[in-house]
Amino acid sequence: MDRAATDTVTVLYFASLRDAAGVASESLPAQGDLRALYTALRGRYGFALPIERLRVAVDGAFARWDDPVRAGSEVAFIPPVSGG
Amino acid sequence: MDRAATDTVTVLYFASLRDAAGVASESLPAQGDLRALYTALRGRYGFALPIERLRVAVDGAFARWDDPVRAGSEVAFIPPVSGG
Amino acid sequence: METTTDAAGDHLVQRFRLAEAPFEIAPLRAALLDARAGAYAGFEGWVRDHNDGRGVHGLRYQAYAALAQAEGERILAEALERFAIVNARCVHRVGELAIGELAVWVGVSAAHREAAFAACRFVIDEVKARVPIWKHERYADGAADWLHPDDQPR
Amino acid sequence: METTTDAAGDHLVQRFRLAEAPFEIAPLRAALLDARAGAYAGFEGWVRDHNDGRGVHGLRYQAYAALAQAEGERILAEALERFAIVNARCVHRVGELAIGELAVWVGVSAAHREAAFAACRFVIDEVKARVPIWKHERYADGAADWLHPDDQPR
Repeated sequence: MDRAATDTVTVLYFASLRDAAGVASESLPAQGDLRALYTALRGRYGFALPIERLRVAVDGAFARWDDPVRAGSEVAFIPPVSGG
Repeated sequence: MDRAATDTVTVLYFASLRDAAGVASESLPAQGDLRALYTALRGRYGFALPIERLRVAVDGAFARWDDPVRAGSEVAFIPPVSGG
Repeated sequence: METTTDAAGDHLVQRFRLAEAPFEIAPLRAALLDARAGAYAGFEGWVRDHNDGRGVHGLRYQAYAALAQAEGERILAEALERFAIVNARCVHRVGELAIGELAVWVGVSAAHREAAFAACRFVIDEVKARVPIWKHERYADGAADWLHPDDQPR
Repeated sequence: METTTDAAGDHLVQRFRLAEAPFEIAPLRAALLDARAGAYAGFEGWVRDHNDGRGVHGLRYQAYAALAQAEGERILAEALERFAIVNARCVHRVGELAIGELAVWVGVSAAHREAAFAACRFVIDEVKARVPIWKHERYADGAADWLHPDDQPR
């Protein structure tokens, strides 16, 4: 993770997203909003889950899809959970 | 307890009834029904609890107040319970 | 646990038990573990230091043992009939108990949590309402009393 | 358990915990014992040998640990606000689990059983719905899959 870079965002993948991406996290250019980021990554990796079934978190707190992708932040896409 | 006697009934007392009667059980003549038996004993010992607040059991199973007092049986008056 | 034999001679598991001394929960819980069971709900009743605003120093439970045993077994059999559970057990103390001691324990295993919770609640509610056990409390002010709740019998 | 410090610098008890290895319930339960508490409700989720009719050989939980910890603490704080309870704790396993292993434990102490049961149910329901933990099941037929239930997010 390259949290020091000022022009990139760290993206975390979990569960089926991690399997599809083949990595647990990666550093990507920070641009657009969170919705656009997921849409682009879904196109790249073929994630089965549509955005409507996910939540998104930034720096460990739930965020909104319309929030801009902030450089230096850590973004996590949260698939439907299945703990318990 | 005198379960062998054919003309008596063994009466068991619990909780506040036992305290008022001063004994845990006693052998009494078997006559009348269970309601009459409790009424007589309430008069003798001054039990605070009216019959409406009790249940009655005979030989370890719940019974009806109208049941006759059977010689050789074991009668228990069941005050409102407070386990748990 | 020991087994009892019903009128037809069938051996039945003893699911309800009166305990004259403190008992361990771990082996009781372990007996409910089952590969089919994904959920376990447990309830414990402890002796509190107060009741209705009055300080309590200790208490004693008295039971009509024969009927308490039979009625307790009936309640657990009812729980197994009514709810989609795998197993259920209950142990109730009798005799002298100090503050903080375990008075009653209920454990239920089930495939799913809904049934486990519902059955556990059912068992403790019915035990409190139906099983012939009486609580005698000793109060901080020196008084002592048998508890005969107003809403009984039902 | 360890303590965390909130934004205002207050020391907060850690009520929710992720466990990377099997954990003992006894000390967790003991920490909930309280002279004010007359009731204890507990819930345990165990790994079953089947799910939706499919044989399960084992499973693995993956968590987004930072957010899971924060969300778990929020759920327990909500339980303490909403219900008349004395204390509440939850521990959730992560990593590889075998059939019959303990996956999640919830314990709640309260003055009365009504609140203990309600809060215990609330905590497990919210943990299952909100905490970012994912289950990966390995099936008897050799397949394996992440579980992403349809009714999420809510």
